[in-house]
Parts: sequence; C-alpha cells; structure tokens
Amino acid sequence: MNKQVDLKGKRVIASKHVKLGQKNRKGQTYTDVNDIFYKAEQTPNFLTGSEVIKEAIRRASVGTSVAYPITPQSEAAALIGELYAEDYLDEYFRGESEFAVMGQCAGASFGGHRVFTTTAGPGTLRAMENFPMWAGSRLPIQVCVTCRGINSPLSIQPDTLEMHYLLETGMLVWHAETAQDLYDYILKGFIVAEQPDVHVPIAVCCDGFFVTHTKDTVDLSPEELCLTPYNPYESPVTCMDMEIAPYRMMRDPFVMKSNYINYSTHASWQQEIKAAVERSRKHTIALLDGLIDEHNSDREILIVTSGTAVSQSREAIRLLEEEGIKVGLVKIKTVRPFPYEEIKRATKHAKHIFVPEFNVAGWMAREIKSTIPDNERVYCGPHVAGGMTMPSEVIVEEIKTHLGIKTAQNSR
Amino acid sequence: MSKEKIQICEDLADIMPPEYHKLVESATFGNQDRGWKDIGSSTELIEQHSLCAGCPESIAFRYILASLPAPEDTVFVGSTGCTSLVFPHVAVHNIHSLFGNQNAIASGLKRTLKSRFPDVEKDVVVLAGDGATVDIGLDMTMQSWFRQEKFTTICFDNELYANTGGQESGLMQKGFVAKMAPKGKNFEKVRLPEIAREAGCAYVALLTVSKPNRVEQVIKNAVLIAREVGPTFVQLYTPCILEIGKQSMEGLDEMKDSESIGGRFVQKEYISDEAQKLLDSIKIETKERKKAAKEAAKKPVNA
Amino acid sequence: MSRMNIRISGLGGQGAVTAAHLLAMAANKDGKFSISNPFFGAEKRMAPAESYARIGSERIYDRGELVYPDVIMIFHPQVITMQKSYTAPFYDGIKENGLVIINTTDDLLTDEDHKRLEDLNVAVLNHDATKLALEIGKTELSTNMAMIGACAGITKIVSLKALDGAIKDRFGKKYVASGGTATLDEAIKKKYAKKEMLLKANMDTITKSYEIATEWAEKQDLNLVTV
Amino acid sequence: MSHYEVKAGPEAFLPPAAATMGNILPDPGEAHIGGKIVPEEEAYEHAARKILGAKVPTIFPGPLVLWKWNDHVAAKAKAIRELANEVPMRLIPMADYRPKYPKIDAAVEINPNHPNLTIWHNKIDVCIFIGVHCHQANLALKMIRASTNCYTMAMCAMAGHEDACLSFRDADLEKIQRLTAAVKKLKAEGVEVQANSFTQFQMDRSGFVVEPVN
Repeated sequence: MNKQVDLKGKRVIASKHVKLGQKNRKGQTYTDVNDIFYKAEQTPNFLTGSEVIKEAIRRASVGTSVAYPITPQSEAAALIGELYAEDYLDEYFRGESEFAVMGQCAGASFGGHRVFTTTAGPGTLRAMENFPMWAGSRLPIQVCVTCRGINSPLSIQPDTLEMHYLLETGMLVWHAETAQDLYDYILKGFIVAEQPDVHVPIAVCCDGFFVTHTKDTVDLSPEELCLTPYNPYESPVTCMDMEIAPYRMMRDPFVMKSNYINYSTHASWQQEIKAAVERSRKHTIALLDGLIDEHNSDREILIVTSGTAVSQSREAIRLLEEEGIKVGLVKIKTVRPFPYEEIKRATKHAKHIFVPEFNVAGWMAREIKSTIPDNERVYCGPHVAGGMTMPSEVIVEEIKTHLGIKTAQNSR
Repeated sequence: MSKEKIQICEDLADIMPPEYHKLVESATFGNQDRGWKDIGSSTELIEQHSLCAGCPESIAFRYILASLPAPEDTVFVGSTGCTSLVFPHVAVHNIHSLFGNQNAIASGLKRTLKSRFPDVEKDVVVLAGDGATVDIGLDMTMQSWFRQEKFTTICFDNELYANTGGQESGLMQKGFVAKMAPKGKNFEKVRLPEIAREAGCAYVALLTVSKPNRVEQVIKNAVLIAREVGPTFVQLYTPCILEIGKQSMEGLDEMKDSESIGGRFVQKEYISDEAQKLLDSIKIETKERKKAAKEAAKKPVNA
Repeated sequence: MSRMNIRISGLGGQGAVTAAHLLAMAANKDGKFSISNPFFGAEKRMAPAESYARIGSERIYDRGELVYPDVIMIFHPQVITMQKSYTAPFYDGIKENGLVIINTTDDLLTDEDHKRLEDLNVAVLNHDATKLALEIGKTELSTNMAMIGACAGITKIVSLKALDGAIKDRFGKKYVASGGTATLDEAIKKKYAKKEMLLKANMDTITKSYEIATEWAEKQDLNLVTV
Repeated sequence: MSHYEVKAGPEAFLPPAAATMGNILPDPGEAHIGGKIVPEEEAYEHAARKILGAKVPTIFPGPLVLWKWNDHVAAKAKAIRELANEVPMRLIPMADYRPKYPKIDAAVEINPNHPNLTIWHNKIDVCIFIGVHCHQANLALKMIRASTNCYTMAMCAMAGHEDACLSFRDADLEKIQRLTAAVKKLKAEGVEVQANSFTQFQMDRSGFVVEPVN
C-alpha cells in the first residue's frame, strides 16, 4: 500500500508549454493553472451546476466535445454546444449513443485533442466498455459524470451507484461536493490527467440535480484566462497523427497471441495504468490541496464520505452541535486514487465512523473498511437511493440511534 | 507530415536492423503513382502477416496498402477480428480499440486531424470485418454515413466470424450452415452496398480481391472522394478458406466463382454525381501530369 | 444561525423552478446565503414539478428535496386535488409556525387538513395568483411572479429591490436553461414585444401581490422564522 | 521516503509497479536512485560508475531518437553515439513497439514485449533506456526487473521512471552530454572500464556489416 505523499504548498508542474502567455482566437490568454486559481481574482456568480460546467469548459481550451442527451447532463452538454457556436471549441457534435460518443471521444483524443464529454446513469453503463479502453490506451479524456439511478425501475434522480462501476476502469475518479468543486475539478482535472506520467482519463463526478440543477454561489476565475492547450507530443504514448515515430505503430498492439509476447506484457500494462493513477497523487495534492478535507477529525465520532453526502453531513453536524454532540468530518475528494493513508491517519482517534451514502450498495463504506484498522468502527449508513433525498435530520437520527442516544423517533 | 520525416538518424543508422533501412529506402511514401505493382518491393506495406496461409485477406491488405494515395498521412482504424493480427506489421499508424465502434473512433479522429492540420490531407481509413461493420457496429457505421463523416470504410466480407471459429454473421448467405446457425442461416445476406448508398455514401463499391488493378482503382477512388465529397464504402469479398472448407490454394478460385455472372460478388459501383465530377477532374489532372513528366524526360538535361 | 426553507409545488410549465431560482437570487442580492434547486421527473407539461429555495444567515450545504419546509407554495390547485405532488399530503413535513400559500380562489383543504395545520400553528393563505397575473401581467405565465410576491410580502425574506434585480438578471439577458424553457421565454417575450415591458409587467405583478399579502399578514398572528 | 527499493532483479514472477509501492517521481532538478530522490548531480556520477563497472553496459535507444522526426532528436542521437563511444557501450535499438512476427532477433534488437530475451542473450548487466515512450519503457523496465539481473537506468525526456533502478527526468541533449562528461571525469580520475571487449555490430539493408563479437 502506498505511503502518503506530502506535497502541500507545492505547485503542480503544469504549464511549461510554449504557448504560455499567448492569446487564443477568442482573445483569452493561455495561463498556468496555478495562476488561474491562486493569482487571479475569483468573482462570485450565482449559477446552476450545468452553467458552471459551461463556464469551466469556456476556460479549458478544449479541442473536441461530443454530446448525447440523457438527464441530468443534457443541459451541460447543450450549453457546451453554445460555446462551440461561439468558437471556443474546435469540434462539437451529437453522437448516436454513449457507447459511440465515448468512441468518438477516443478518436479525437488519439488524434491529439483535449476532449471533454458528459454522461449520466444508464448512459455511463452503456459507455462502460470504452472506459478501460481509454485508460489502457492512455487517453487523458475528461468525462463529467452527473450521477443518477441506473437500476430498473427507471429513475432520473441522483444516486451514486454508477461511480462504483468506474472504480476499476483505470480512470481517475474525483467526486465534487458542490458546483464550486465541479468548476475547480474540471479545470484542474485536465492538468492532472494530462501530466505525461499520469496521462489517463478522468471522471469528474457529481450528484445529478443536487449539483447540476442547483443554483449556488460559485467563484469563477476571469473569463480572459484559459488553460494552456494540450500538447499531444508530451505523452507517454504515440499520438496517432503520423507526425511522430515510430511509424510502424499500433495503438494498442494486440498483445494476445502467446507466440509474439510474454503474457507479463499484458499484466505489466495493467500495472502501469494503476501506477499512472498512483502518480496522479503528487499533482492532485498540489492542486486540490490534498485528497481529503478534514474538519475536527480528532473527534471520537466522525463522518467520512464524498459528494453531496458531505453537504448533508455538514448540516447534520451543525444540528448535532446544537445538542452538544461533537462530530468531525472527513471529505473524500478523490476516490481514485483512493486516499488510503490520509483516511487511516484522519480516523486514527475515531471510535465511531459513519459513512452516509446516496446508493444502496454502500461501496464507499466498503472502501473505507478495507483501508483502516479496527474496521468494526465503521457504520455503513445512512443510505438512500433512487433519487431520495438525505435530510440532515435523518443522519442525526441514525447517528444518535447507533450511539444509543434516545430520540423522539427511536423511543417510539 | 511529409515522407521526409520517415528517416533514420544518421548517427544511429548503422545499428538499425535491415527491415527499417528497407522501409526508408524503398518505401513509396510520397509517390503519387504508387499502386498494387509495388507490393513486391515496398516494405512499408506488410512484410509478414500472421494470417492463415493463403488467406485472401492478406493479399487484400497488401493491395489496399499499396493503393493508398498518401500512406505517410493516413491513419487506419481497425476492429476486433483477424485484421487486428496484421495491423502491428503495417507501417502506418493504426488504432485498435473495441469491437464495433471503429466508425465512431474514425469520426472523432478524422475531425481532430482536420482541425489540427487544416492544410494537410490526413486520410482516415476504417478496415474491419463483416461482424464489426454490419452486426455489432451497424449503428455506428451508418450514423457516420448519415453525418457525412469524411473517411473511407472498408469491410472485409468473409461472410462469417472467422476469428472466433466460423459463426453466422449478417453478411452470411442464406441457408449456409455454420456455428450458431445449425439449421442454416434463415435470412438473406444483408444488402450493405444498397444501405450504404441510401445512408449517404458518395461512393460505394462491391468486389472481390481477385483482380489487383480493380482493387487499386476502387481504393484510390474511395479515399480521394472521402477527402473532398463525403463518406465512402468498399466491401471486399475475402473468403475465409478455412471456415468454408477450402484449401490454401483455392481462395482465388472461390473469389472468381463468386464474381462471375449471377454470383454474390459481381462488381458493383455507385458513384454520386459530385463524386463522379471529382473523379473526372482527377483523371484529367493525372493525364496532364504524366504527359508533362514524359515531355520533361524527353528534353535534354542542359536545355 | 437562522434558516428559511421554502418548498414550491407546481406543475410543469408554471415556472416553479424559475420561482425558486428568483427567490434564491434575490436573497443572494440581499446579502443572505441561498441555494435553490428543482426536482422533477421526465420533462413534461402539467406533470408534478417541485423546487426548493433555502435562505439563511450562514452558508448552506443542505440540498435536494426539501423534506422539512417552513413555507410551502402551491402553484396549482391540482397539486392538492389530483395529488400531483411528490409529498402527500402536500403539507407533509411542514414545520411548526409555518406558512402555506395556495394559488386558488376556493378553500381546497379538508377539515382534517385544517385541523392538522392548526395544531402546528401553520397559517394558510388562499391567494388568487393566476387572476393577478392575468390582470397585471396580462398572461397566466406570470402566476409564478404573483406567488413570489405573496411569499415576499408575508415573510419579508427578500426585498422588492432584490427581486427586481433578480428578474433583470434572469430575463434581461440571453439565458437558455433548456430547450423547453427557452421556448417558454420566447413565448413570453413575443407577448410583450419588448423585454423591458416584460420586466416591468413581471415586477408590477410581484409588487401588487406583495402589497396584498403584506396587508393579509398584518391581520394574522404569525410567528414565522426570520433570516 | 520510500521503503521500496528498486533493485536489479530477478525480483518476482510479477513484481509490483514501483509507483503502487509509494515511490514518487523526482521533481525537476532531481533524479532517483533505487527509488530514493537525489539531486540530479549525484545521479550522473552514480550512473557513470554503474556504467564503468559493468561487464556489458548497453544503451537501448528508442524510436524517439532513432527516427529523425525533428532536428533536436538528430542532435540527441549524435550525443548518444558519443556516450557509447566514450565508455564504450553497446547500442541495441528499440525501433518500434509492435509484437514482432515471427520472432525478434535478440542479439541485435530489443522489443518491449520481450525485453528479457535481449538482456539474457547479450548478458547485459547495466542498461540505459533513451528515447522510448514512457508507457513502453515502463513495461520493459518492469519486465527486466522481474526476470533478469540487469541494472536499469532511464534518460527520460519527461517525468522519469520509478521502475528503473535509476532515472533522470527532462533529459534533453545537454543531459546526455553531462552523463558523457561524468564518465570522462571518472575515467580521468582513474576509474577503469570493466566492460568485456566487444565489437559494436553494424548493419545496412543487406544485413550485418560488422557482426557482434563478444
């Protein structure tokens, strides 16, 4: 298991690109990602999550975006179309299904573009075969996953079960709590995913509706600054444009027949993808200021979770505090790479660890249980699913009940 | 890119194995008039293949590679199947990804190359089997035609799934007994050329690979029309001799039989008006270029 | 810390989502913290549509369906009569000393409903918002404006000035929430011919409704939360 | 600091990728030796000593320096040749990454899908990768560590390689020349080359011009 990378305060090496300081055709200045976030003034805006996705992409120097409608990401995908109409992107079109869209994204990425797309729920699962292919082909495509239910019966409402399916695809998987996170993660995600030592796809996930359709205050960096463009030759693999050696080049070689290769090639290939995800820690810690956020994590009772469940927990902690019950919080920002060491350290003093989740499987609790010692401390829940909301009061109730504190409901 | 890029660094040239020297020295990269006759001498094509002995697909591969107008600026997209065993040996960038999404990959790739290199013709050519093109990938094949994506789709039609051992495919003829069609296939061979035409292809050709000059002309037409006009489709009969119970030497006869009158692969071509105009103008240009070259050769060097 | 949670239940096409967004935007302009979000099924006219505005004195994290509201607004009688609502009865979860505003001319509540709400000291205003919309806004589509005005008049959760600013932000510039909403906006814009007229008509509707509601509130013995 | 030391193998049937063991790549100005981050300066000397102490020191130039796809790589190729001549080291090319059919000739080439064959055949005990795409280099480096006793080094033009026993990063022309200079310096200080005598093979399109002789 990995050791913790301590790199707080470091700058990510993002932009040694020649175009730094030059202007693009829209008059935006190619700017180092550190300067966009830490030097430029951030202005508050009151926007929905979908509008925030658009604003992030406006500043992201994206080459290609491919769209397909599925609630709740349709709006974001359509808004990116408006950016294309305004000439912020080189290519944009609607594909015929998520499986095809992810293939079209792969083609654009193979050809050397920075690529962004969005998906949600059943669409994510239809696209699924492409994700390990992206990772194995070292394509740093970004997909924004606006999570919703995937099970039958149909639900278009928030549910984070689909993230569970992404965990072993070889992609980076980040989980935004709010629209602010979403904005930051989209822009920073490109930079981390495109590092030559990382260079794997990234899924920036958020809970559909709770983030995409919610209007919230978000600090945006100036519209005149944009990310430095992707450099397809600063890559661990050959760009497929016949401009770079070797010319006798297949992406990816059909490492299947044992008379050509040792099977350890295939195994090593998979290990290399995993290694690439691990290497992202260094850059992610520098840009996101750590893979987790902690608030009073020295307390005996802790809530550890990600996404909207963090927001609901913040309110629950407020309510508990009013009753004199002190609870700490650990927010997990990246699910892949998983912050094993960070969580182990942050939960060292906890006697009770609650993991509220917006899915029936409780996959986040399983991840945490497999990480920390004395894992009987972990209480899996509360859970909601299929679009149900998780009122803070329910978290409060469940924590109290588990701790044996009487409440109006549990004493009924 | 230009063919000048495909060079070996002088200081390390002497340690490069001979095949790479051959690749550089005798390749037809950049030669406008390259064609099937170069297959004996040009090692950018395929030196070795890993298909069954006598497989018509291997010769189809060689004809196609020799006929590309600009291999130094061409990228192939393949799919799962026998073809993917050949691709690693081809001196053109090529992508293997999944089964069925080859035309989706090619759509994204072609658009990106066009956007990154607006002044260079970068050709994208899809080369996949009938299972990938018609069965698992039909929606993506057709949707790329609907969208008028400017690349060439080539289907190696062997009328079954060869790589997995001879199962029924949509392009199999009716009545043929195969794995997964134990009582014989009970519907007609899918009429893909007609579908291609209706779906918006500017150029469609159906033929066998028995005659190299025909293959050369069709491939050149398809790639050049795809550059200027719109999507193009070429369906080539490359029988799987193994799965139809023939010997290594019998592939050619099988193709000749099937293309004779009344056969399934009598050569068919559909050319849109716009595509025909383009072909006519190319014909005139080529004629004039060759004539000028001839006259230049006649003149004394110091004149 | 203080917080007012507002739940809006309406039907698709009535502007319930816009109403919540406007309230939250206005609160934001008044220097309060706010967050708003919608909740709906497949997009369809006349299907249930809910939206929520949370307004508070400190940063708000809570989001999603609002289960325990202080204020409930019912934009359409069918929410009650046809149970076109995600929560049934429509006032389920309402907090003590809360407020219910219903767009109706008639009393739609059963005796049982009245009893329950009285027990919780919840005030109920039957407000003919659609009539106001037709009279002042000259279109039924301004119903949501009348409802917002009533909410603000009673609760004083947002100022009229801030609502004016929010409306200018929302309708004053090109804004495309989705194809459907864009079409709706276009329909309204055509009716008024000029954007300025639309803005004014909306604001007039809000203001009139605000005045009526303020007058009503003064006669009640309300004990609502304040932010 | 890392607890996982990247040593010459043979290590295991399938050794882990060093990155998953917590090894971190160096920052600009740094290098790593065995997984330990060191100032780049230190790595030049360490690498030079390893090369001079080896019986069969070998450079594996990859496609990015074998093919003249821009002028900078032509200059790099020259510098690589100078390094090889200075020691002297063997040069064995990795011309591309395809699984080769019917087989690779392990005496005169290396393939990332079967790198151990070349190491075994030529009894290579110290090697340097230069100009190989990072992904392919990592596969090869790890497989070499799995089943051979070769000490691996990487002159990476990007972020470096944890799976090598020693790695530079951002390796441009100047850094290759600095390694050559480090070798020269040690030789001047009296460090003797331990390499077996050999003849660098040379080829042209008809085959061997000079056959490899050990």
